[in-house]
Formats: sequence, structure tokens, C-alpha cells
Amino acid sequence: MSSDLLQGLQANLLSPPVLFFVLGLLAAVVRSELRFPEALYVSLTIYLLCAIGFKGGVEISEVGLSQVWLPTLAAMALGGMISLWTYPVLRFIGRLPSADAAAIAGHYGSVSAVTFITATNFLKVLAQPYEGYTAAFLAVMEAPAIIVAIVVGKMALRRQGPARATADDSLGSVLHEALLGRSVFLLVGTLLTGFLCGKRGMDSVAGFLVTPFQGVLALFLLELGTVAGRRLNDLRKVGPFLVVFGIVMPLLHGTLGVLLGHAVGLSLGGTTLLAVLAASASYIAAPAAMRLSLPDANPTLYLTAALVITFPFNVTLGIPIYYAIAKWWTGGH
Amino acid sequence: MSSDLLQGLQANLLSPPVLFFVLGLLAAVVRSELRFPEALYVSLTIYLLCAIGFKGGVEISEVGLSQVWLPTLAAMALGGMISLWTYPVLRFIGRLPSADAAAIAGHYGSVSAVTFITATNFLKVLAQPYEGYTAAFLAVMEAPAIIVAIVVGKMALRRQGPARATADDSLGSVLHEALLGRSVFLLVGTLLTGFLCGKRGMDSVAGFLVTPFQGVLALFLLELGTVAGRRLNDLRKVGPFLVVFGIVMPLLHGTLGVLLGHAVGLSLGGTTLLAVLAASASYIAAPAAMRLSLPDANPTLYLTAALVITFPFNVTLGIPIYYAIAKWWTGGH
Amino acid sequence: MSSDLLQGLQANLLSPPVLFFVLGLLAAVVRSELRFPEALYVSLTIYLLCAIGFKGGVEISEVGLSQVWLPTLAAMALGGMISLWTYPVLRFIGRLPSADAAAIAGHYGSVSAVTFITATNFLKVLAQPYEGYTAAFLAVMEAPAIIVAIVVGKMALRRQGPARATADDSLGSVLHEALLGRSVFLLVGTLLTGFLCGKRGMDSVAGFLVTPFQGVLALFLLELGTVAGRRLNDLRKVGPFLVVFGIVMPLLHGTLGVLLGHAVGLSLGGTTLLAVLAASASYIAAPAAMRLSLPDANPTLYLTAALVITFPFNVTLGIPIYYAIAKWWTGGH
Amino acid sequence: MPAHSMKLVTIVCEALARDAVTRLLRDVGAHGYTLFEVEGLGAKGPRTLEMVELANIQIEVLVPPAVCDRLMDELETRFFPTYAMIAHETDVSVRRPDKF
Amino acid sequence: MPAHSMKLVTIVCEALARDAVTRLLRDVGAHGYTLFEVEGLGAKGPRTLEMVELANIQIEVLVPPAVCDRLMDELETRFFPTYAMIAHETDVSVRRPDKF
Amino acid sequence: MPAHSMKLVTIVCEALARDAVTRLLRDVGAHGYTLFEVEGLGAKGPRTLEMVELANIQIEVLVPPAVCDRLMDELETRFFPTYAMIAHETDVSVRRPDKF
Ligand SMILES: Nc1ncnc2c1ncn2[C@@H]1O[C@H](COP(=O)(O)O)[C@@H](O)[C@H]1O
Ligand SMILES: Nc1ncnc2c1ncn2[C@@H]1O[C@H](COP(=O)(O)O)[C@@H](O)[C@H]1O
Ligand SMILES: Nc1ncnc2c1ncn2[C@@H]1O[C@H](COP(=O)(O)O)[C@@H](O)[C@H]1O
Ligand code: NA
Ligand code: NA
Ligand code: NA
Repeated sequence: MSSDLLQGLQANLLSPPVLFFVLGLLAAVVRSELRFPEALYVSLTIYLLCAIGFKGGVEISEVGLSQVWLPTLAAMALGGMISLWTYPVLRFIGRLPSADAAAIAGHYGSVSAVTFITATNFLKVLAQPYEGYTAAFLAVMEAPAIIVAIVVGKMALRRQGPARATADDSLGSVLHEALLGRSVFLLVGTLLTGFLCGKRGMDSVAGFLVTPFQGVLALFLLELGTVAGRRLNDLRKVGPFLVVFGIVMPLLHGTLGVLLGHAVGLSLGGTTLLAVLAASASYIAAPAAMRLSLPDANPTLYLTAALVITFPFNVTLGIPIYYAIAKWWTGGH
Repeated sequence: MSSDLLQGLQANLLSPPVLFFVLGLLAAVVRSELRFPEALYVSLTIYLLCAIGFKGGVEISEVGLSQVWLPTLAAMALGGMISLWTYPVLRFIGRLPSADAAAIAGHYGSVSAVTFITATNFLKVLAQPYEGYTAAFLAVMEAPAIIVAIVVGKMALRRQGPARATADDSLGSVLHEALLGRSVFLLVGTLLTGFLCGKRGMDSVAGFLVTPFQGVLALFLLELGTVAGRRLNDLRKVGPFLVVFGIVMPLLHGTLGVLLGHAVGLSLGGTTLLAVLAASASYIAAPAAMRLSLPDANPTLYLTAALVITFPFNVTLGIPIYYAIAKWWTGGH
Repeated sequence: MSSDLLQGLQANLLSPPVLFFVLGLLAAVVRSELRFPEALYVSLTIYLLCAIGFKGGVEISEVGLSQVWLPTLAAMALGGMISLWTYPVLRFIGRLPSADAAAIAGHYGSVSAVTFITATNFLKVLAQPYEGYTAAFLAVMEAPAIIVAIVVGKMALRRQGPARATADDSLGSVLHEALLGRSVFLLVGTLLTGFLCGKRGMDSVAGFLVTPFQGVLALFLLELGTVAGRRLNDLRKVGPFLVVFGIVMPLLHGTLGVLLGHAVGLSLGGTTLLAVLAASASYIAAPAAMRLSLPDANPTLYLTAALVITFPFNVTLGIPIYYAIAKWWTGGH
Repeated sequence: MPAHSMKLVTIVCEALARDAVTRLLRDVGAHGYTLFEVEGLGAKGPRTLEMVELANIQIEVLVPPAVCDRLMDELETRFFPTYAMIAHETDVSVRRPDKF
Repeated sequence: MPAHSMKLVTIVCEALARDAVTRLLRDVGAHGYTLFEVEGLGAKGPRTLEMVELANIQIEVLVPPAVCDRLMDELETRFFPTYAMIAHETDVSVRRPDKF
Repeated sequence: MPAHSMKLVTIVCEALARDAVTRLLRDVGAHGYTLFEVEGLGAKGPRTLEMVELANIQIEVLVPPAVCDRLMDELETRFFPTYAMIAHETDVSVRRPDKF
């Protein structure tokens, strides 16, 4: 396993996306004037989500729904359960207030699309095949995790006394945010679109959604690097517990993902991707949902944990580690 | 004809651009948070206009001007005439005020670049060849239609009494807007550029203007779907006459386009494209010109008719219908 | 030489990037409504810098550092020296104030990435090979030229009396701006990235950084044309000396670049590119540095000279001229 | 031609509050508003345009003095505790007071 | 160092009016202006940034009181009837009054 | 619920001055600011959004009157000579004065 790990690490650390991310971090650290327009950030996000969703949908139309439903259900359950058991860890070991514990739990049950995409890239570089329909997991893991975390958080707060009046915290708003927020809507919507178009549709748009994909990912990671880099100072504000949490939990969840992925019959590649999803923490859909539903939670905590600790760990070291674990557990196929 | 029609409908409705448009509509209807930055909208428009203009120019340089001038003149005449005869329909059957009738007439005489591009895509999927220089029609049909409509409208208003003082309504401004507005300028300019560069120039930029083109179109239609979807409520404000008008007139104009296209010697593909142009209504160049020149006209009426009724009709059902008509009339070639 | 020149001129003037630039100029002159969003301008700049830097880095990793260091050092020296000798020309022949003379000198010692990229395109069209690592010259020529010019300018101002208090003119700020400004940081950073990734990394991102590159350049030049065109009026403000200067100096510096390039063993293509860099004037990194460090200098002067005179001259006539000189001097290889 | 007094209420807040604020404006009776995408620094840290999820907006709304008071009260009691937000009011003059 | 009274005129209008408004500013004698791309809701419906053709801008211009009156008059009589537009004036202080 | 007087200082300047201005704001004791990307026309020519290097920003900052004076003084003596810049102050009311 260890030579595999080394080889994987090297392939990952010297890949354009990861190096671009490091370059972005560096730009922020040395206070370069590199500033990306907001519109570019949003546009790249939209592009990546559409591309990954559409490709996933086309793949599902190729292999048929019958092969897909079981692992997809398993992925959904995993997302919700991670929210559930992460809460007590944060609340009782980390001694965080209920709102913060619930909000962070929701981020770790939820998933990071960019981490997932970086992992598919990693597998491509190693020429390791994977089930294309795993993009469906990405699309469905956000919502249950967010909803579970919010329910847990609200119940805990209610036990502590009468709820504070907030501007908007109906269940409807929560569901709306979890299901119709930008990232989930785009992923699910383009998945469906790809499913309906099938391979013929893919042929016509591959020049846009496939050819430049890996390079666009690298550019986006350059930008994300500057965003994370500018928040590096916040590391001091979150304390050592969250730093350890942000690295240990992904390792734990990644291992769980490997076990589950192998159990539901995924290949080595697919198992790795499920592990990556389990290990990743959302920093797009979840923050918005938590701001609205758990306004008492401190955004610095969950954003720093997800974006400044877990995300960089996953895209650099995490992915090759989960791959090595998966290879060892599955016996290499 | 009817099996052709069914096949065409299916190919069109399940193509990525049309499904992305529907997805965009849906995003607006369910009030998803999907919001495109303005800069992306503008950038995609610029890209599409440059790509289509440049390709058209290269095609003209291949076939030579002698083959192009007659059908192009016919297309210009058709645009102006549609403005002319659509006005009385709106004024006397629809009982709309003069300014509104003239403004709407100008939109229907003018053309929609995105509808045209979607139609070229449709033909590509069916492997139906077409004259590449038809992009020239797109470039020249806006101006005459807009100018005719404004003259008609201003004459009618003058008959009704002394003109109201407006901030800027000189003929110069009108011509400026019609000829140097963004879309016409880009189309004509890149057409010329493509003509001068020829095939060798195309080779160097094809990786940008051709390879990703169809996918970019799909992304743009996703965005346009959200724009149209957010205006769906306006359907109630425009009344049933305009709704019927926005579907019947395209069918009529499309049929005229087929007759004229066949008469000036276009192929089945080219005839279809001329029909699509005739049937389409502008929602980029025309609104700007009408706001400046016929400020009394109500933008809700012309925008809803062009963008919420006619555009969706054309990109979903209209294009396959005009194709079927053209196939039937030309006997299939 | 003259038939080569004619052929080169024609190839360049009828290439998409140059024609798009002219179209952009035209748009501004006829006051078309063509307006590019700022975000698009910034995004295209970022893309072009990343692509050129990354490709250069990959090339260096292919040929090895040992071949690269000498010509690179020569290029750096050339940049600094141009700043040095251009200053007295402006100060004593042009009779410009010290601050203006120093600021303009810094612009001409520094380099224009877009001019360089247009030149690589030109060579590609002529199928003329060149050393890919010349992108490294681009990355390193900005900083020394800017620093030399600022030191020269500040020394002259100090001789003239006690310095005026400005908001920020420490040496630290100057170095920060020269080394960590957007363009230098991106170029050097992606050069390093490309060097670390090597050819395997390039394979994965070529669909984004190579395939659409030439087309993106054309689009960017369209935009830059509108920017330059809107400043055409400023030509009247700068007087005839600067207009002559903006054309004669590039010819002189281009010739120097040819001599130096051949001396350090570059091929015909590489020699041409060094000449183009020497002849080009910065309008991205240098203006920002000069505004901060020589605030008394009038931006209209240096921006007009670099962007409205020298840049258009170089991309249309200059590049083929430097190529012809290089061909004649090197004997064609 | 004569000028009439009106209140301009300026609200700066995180973009996430957008829908809640515009709903409130409608509820208190404002007839329109103008919205800016802005960057900002405040008690809740820096807000750049870069990540929409963390972005900032400024909303300006012209209202009669009575509506202004109601609006500021609502903001203070219901919105300030939840959102990163500041608000202030300015005296301005308009020409056609019936529009607001 | 002493502060001088000046008027700040704020105009919110559809982007199409851009050239006409800036021309007017020049004609009444303003020496500069600042322009914002904004979204808005008003009597003529919502204006988002998305379609430039339907977009909204805000223009702010600092002028002496006399120029302010002339500007507001022109806007009221010639521009309000044609364009989706509102305008208001605010009293502000500046340091170097001769600039405006 | 009661309203308190505060000063709103508005600074329009070239984007290059961004860091210098925000540093100044911190130094004089402002607790936050709001920043707009704007286009503009002034004595130093047109500034469009297009080239970042030539771009314009507007910064708005709410401060107590004493801070306002200090800020305007600094701007006038140190910044106006160097940068394309204008600044003005407006009287506004806020609800929680201790925030500013
Ligand atoms: N003193 C201030 N002056 C101007 N804008 C401010 C000020 N304080 C806060 N803001 C704006 O209000 C937003 C929210 O403030 P806060 O809730 O303090 O984080 C900030 O992001 C700033 O845009
Ligand atoms: N009460 C208001 N407060 C602030 N801005 C307004 C108000 N009413 C209208 N606006 C702005 O002015 C623009 C034009 O208004 P209207 O002509 O009413 O459609 C709108 O799009 C808004 O941006
Ligand atoms: N009279 C004015 N009213 C509003 N904004 C102005 C005015 N004069 C200048 N500005 C703004 O301040 C910036 C710098 O002005 P200046 O230093 O005069 O070039 C301009 O680009 C405008 O955005
Ligand atoms: Na997870
Ligand atoms: Na038409
Ligand atoms: Na140079």
C-alpha cells in the first residue's frame, strides 16, 4: 500500500489543479494583487457543476437506472448519518455550542463538488476507471445531510429555551435552500438533462463540457486558493480542536466511504469517489443553508473548518490516501 | 411530412440546448437561487455573435459574393416587409395603440440570433447541410425591420397630434441604434473579419469559435431560460391576443420564409434557416431601439411577446415545424 | 528581405487577432454600443497569462534549465537598460518633466504580454518554430525595467528639491507592485507550475490552455481595440514628439533585440520574440507601479504612448518588421 | 418643480438576507428599491464579492418619513440580531412625492 | 479644511438612458459624475443586472445648488416622462468647492 | 428605537488607492466600510470598469463626527494631491450609535 500511496501522492501533488491551488494560496499569503472578478468565480462554478452533472446523467443513461439506485441510496444515507454522529463529537468532545456543532456537522455530512471533481481528475491521471454515475452521489448527498443537521440543531436549541425570533426559519425555507440552492439544483437538473440526452447529446456538447474541463478546474482551484488563503488568519480564531477535527474526521469518513462503497459493489475507482465524498465538507450549499436556519452559529467556524482545513487537506493528501485505503481494502479492483 | 415532423421534434426537444432552456425556465418557476452574473450573460452573447458572424464570413469567402447577394437582399426585404404588414394586424385586429403596434411589429420583422443558432444546431444534429453564409441574413435583417417600424410608428403618432418632447429621438439616434447597436455591429463586423481571413484564419481560431460552440449555446439557453421564466407572470398582463399572435405570426412568417428561400434557390437547410429568421422575433437589438425611439410603447408587451411567447415556441416546436414545411415544399432537397 | 516583409505583413494584417483589434478600434471610433464587462477583460487577461506562463514552464522542463538561464539573464538586462537610456531621450530631446520621462521609460523597458502572444501566433501562422521557453523572458522583463525607471525618476526628483509627501512610496511598495502585481505573479507562478507538471500535466489541461488559445486572443484584442479606440482623442494631448517616439523607439529596441537574441544563440523565431519584447511597451503592470511610485507623472502620457501608439503599431506592422530584420540578420535560421 | 422631503434608507447586509429584506420592504409599503453588489468590512469580518455565498449588498429605498420609522424599527428588532447588517437614514428631496 | 455646502443629485434609471443623462450632466455644467450598475424594482417592473438591455444604473453627481435646480428641472420635464427613472437631491459638505 | 446623528463619508477614487484608503480608515478609527466598483468621469478623465488598472471605486464609511473631521483632513492633505479622488460628507441617522 505504501508505494501506491507515494505514487498517488506524487501524481496528485504535481497535477495542475493542485499546483494551481497552491499558487492561489501563495498569492494570498504574499498579498499579490491577484483578484478574481466575482462573475468569474460564479461562472466557473456553474460550468463545473453543469459539466459534472451532465456527464453523470449521460453515464446513468448508458448503464441504466437499475445499476444506480442502490449505491445512490447508500450514499444519501451516509450523508445524513455523518451529520448525525458528527454533532455529538463537536458538542461534547469539542464543547462547542449547539448551533455551532449542528452547523459544522451539516457541512461535513454534506459534500464538496470541487473535491469530488479533483478526485475524478486524479483517477483519470492514474488511468483508474470509475463508474461515471457516481456524479449522482454528489447531487444527492447535500440535501439529507443539511436537513438532518438543521433538525438536530433546532431541537437542541429548543431544549435550551424559547427560540429567538429570526427573520426566516420556516421548514419551507430550509427545504427550499437545501433542494433549490444553486449547486443542488444545477447538479440534479443537468444530471436529468444528461440522462434525457444520452450519448448523442454528449457528442454535441463534449467540445465545451469535456475538452476544456480539466483546465477549467485548474483555473478554478487557483481562484479558490486565493479565497482560502485570505482566510488563513482565521485558523487562529477557531482553536486547535477544529484543526484536528478537520483532518481526523475526513480520514474517518473516508474509511467509512471505502467500506460502504465496496459493500454496495462499486469498483476501486467508484469506491474511492464515495470515500472522497464522505470525507469532503461542503462550503457552497451548506453555508447558505446554515446562515438562514441556524443564524446563531458562527460562520467563521464552519467556513474555516470546511474551506481552510478540510478542503486543502483533501485535495492534496486526502484523495491519494483514500485511494490507497480503497486499493488495499478492495484488493485493487 | 408528419413522420419527419415527429422525428425532428424529438431530435430538437431532447437536444442539450432545448433541455437546458427548459431547465432554466424551471429554475425560475420553482424560484431556485440560480442567478447568472450579468457579465456572463454579456460575455456569452458576445461569444455567440462573434462565432456565428465569423463562420458566416469565412463561408462567404469560400462560395464567393456572387452567390450570396441575391438571397441576402431578399432576406433584408422580407424583414422590412414583415414590420410593415404586422403593424396593421396589431393596430386594427389587436386594437393596440399605435406606439405599441409599431414597436411589436419591429420586433417581429427583426430577428433572434439565438433562435437562428439553435436552428443551425438542429440541422447539424439531423446531418442536414445548409449554406453557411446564411449567417449574413441574420446580420442584415435587423436594421431594415427596425427602421421601417419606427418610421411607421412615428408617422402614426404624428397624425394623432403634436409629438411629445422626448430626450432623444432624432433619426440619427435611430439609425445609430439600428446599425451600431451591439448585436448588429458584432455580427456585421465579424462577418467582414471572417470574409477577410478566410479558411486559414478559421483554422487558427476554430478551437475557440467552433469546438465549444454547441455547448456554450446550451449554457446560454440555460441562462435565457431563467430570464424568460422570471417574466412568465407578465403573460397575464399582455392578454390573449398577443399570446395567439406570438404563435400564429411565426408560423405565417416561417411559411413565407420557406416560399422565399426556395424561390431564391436556397437548399433545404438554407430555406429552413430563412424561415426561422422570418419567424423569429428580436429581443436584444429591437428593445433598445424601441425604448429610445418609441418611448410611449410599453416594454412589457414587446418583451413578453418576443421572449416569453415566440422565443420558447420557436426553439421547441417552431424549428422542427419550419423544417418539416420546408422539406415538404422543396421536396426534400 | 522585402518580399519576406510583404508576406509577413499580409499574414499578420489578415490574421484574426489583428483584424479583431481593428474591429474593436472601429467600434470605439463609430461609437457603437459594444461594451465589454470588466469581468470579461480581467478573466481574459488571467487566462492568457496563465496559458502563456504554463506553456513556457512546460517547455523549460523539456529543454532543461541549462539552456535557458543565459538568454533569460540577457533579456532581463535588456529590459533594465532600455529604461535607462530611454529616460534621457525623453528628458532632454522630448523636454518632458523628470517624473513623466521616468514613467514612460519604465513602460518601454517593460513588456506587453499581449504583443508577445500575438507574435507567437504570427510565427505559428508562418510555421516558423521558436523556443517555447521564451515565455520566461516575458515573465522576467517587467520587474527590472520598472525598478530601474522608478529609481531613476526618484533620484531626479530628489535633485530638484524636497520630495512631496505621498500616500505610499516606500521601496517596499515599489518592489511589491513590480514583483507581486497581477501579471508578473501570474506569469512567474504558472511558469513554475508548468515546470513542475511537465508534459504530462500539459496533456491534461491542453484542451483549455492550448486548443482555444488563439481564438481567445482574438476576442481579447477585440476588447483591447475598444479600449485603445476610446483613448484615441488623447493623441492630441500628448503632442507630436511622443507619437514619433512611440514608433521610432520600438524599431530601435526591436533591432537591439535581434542583435542580442542572435548573440545568445536563439533561433530565428526566438530572436524575433526577444525583439518583439524589447520593442513592446507595458500597459498593465507598469501603469499601476508608476501611479503609486511616481504620482506626479501624467497617466495620459504613458498610457497613450504605450496603448494607443506603440501597441497598435507593434501588432500590425511592428511584428512582421522585426521578423524581417531577424531573418535578414540571422540569415534565415 | 417644488422639492418635497423624503427619507432615503440605506441598508448594507450580507447577500443571503436579500429575499428577506426585499419582502420586508414590500410589507412596510415601499414602492421600489435599488440594489448594489458591494464589498465590505464590518464587525462580522470582510465580505468580498468573490464568493456569492459570502457576498454583500446595499439596498437603498426612498420612503415617506412614517414608512422609514416602521422600516428601521423592523430592521432593528428582527434583522440586526440575525444578519450582518447596518442601516441608516438620510433626509433627501424629490420632485414627485406621490411616487414614493 | 473648512467644509462647504454642495448638492448631491442621485439619479436611478434604465441603462438605456445612460448617454442621454451624461450628455445632460455636461450641458448643465457638472464637472464629473460617478456611475453604478444596480438592480432595482420600481413602477416599471424589476430591473436585474442580467440582461444589459433591461439593466439599471445609478448616477451620482456633486453640483452647486444652482446647477442642482437646473438639473432636476430638466430631469422632471424631459426625462421622467420617457425613461424609467427617479432622482433625489441631498445636502452634503465638501472640502474644495471650486472643483464642482 | 431613537435615532442618533452620524456622518457618512463618501470617497470616490481610482482603484489603485484602495489599499491606502482602507488603511487610512482603520487608522482614523472607522469600524467598517462599504466598497463599490463604479465608473466615473472627473478632472482626471473618464474611468470605466474595463481596465482594472484604470478603474474607479467608491467607499462609504459611517463614523462619528469627530472621526469624520480627522478623516477628511487626512484625505485633503495627503490623498487629494496624489490620487484621482473626491470626498464628501452627509448627515445621517442610525439606530445603534455604539457600532460606529
Ligand atoms: N462603519 C461602517 N461604515 C460603512 N459600512 C459599514 C460599516 N460597518 C459595517 N459596514 C457594512 O455593513 C456590512 C455588515 O456589517 P457587520 O454586520 O458589522 O459585519 C459590512 O460588510 C460593511 O459593508
Ligand atoms: N422607492 C424607491 N426607492 C429606491 N429606488 C427606487 C424607488 N423606486 C424606484 N427606484 C429605482 O428607480 C428605478 C426606476 O424606477 P421606475 O421608473 O419606478 O421603474 C427602479 O428600477 C429602481 O432602481
Ligand atoms: N462632480 C462630481 N460628481 C460626482 N462624482 C465625481 C465628480 N467629480 C469627480 N467624480 C468622481 O471622482 C472620480 C475622480 O475624480 P477626478 O479626480 O476629478 O478625476 C471620478 O472618476 C468620478 O467618479
Ligand atoms: Na462529507
Ligand atoms: Na422575424
Ligand atoms: Na519593452
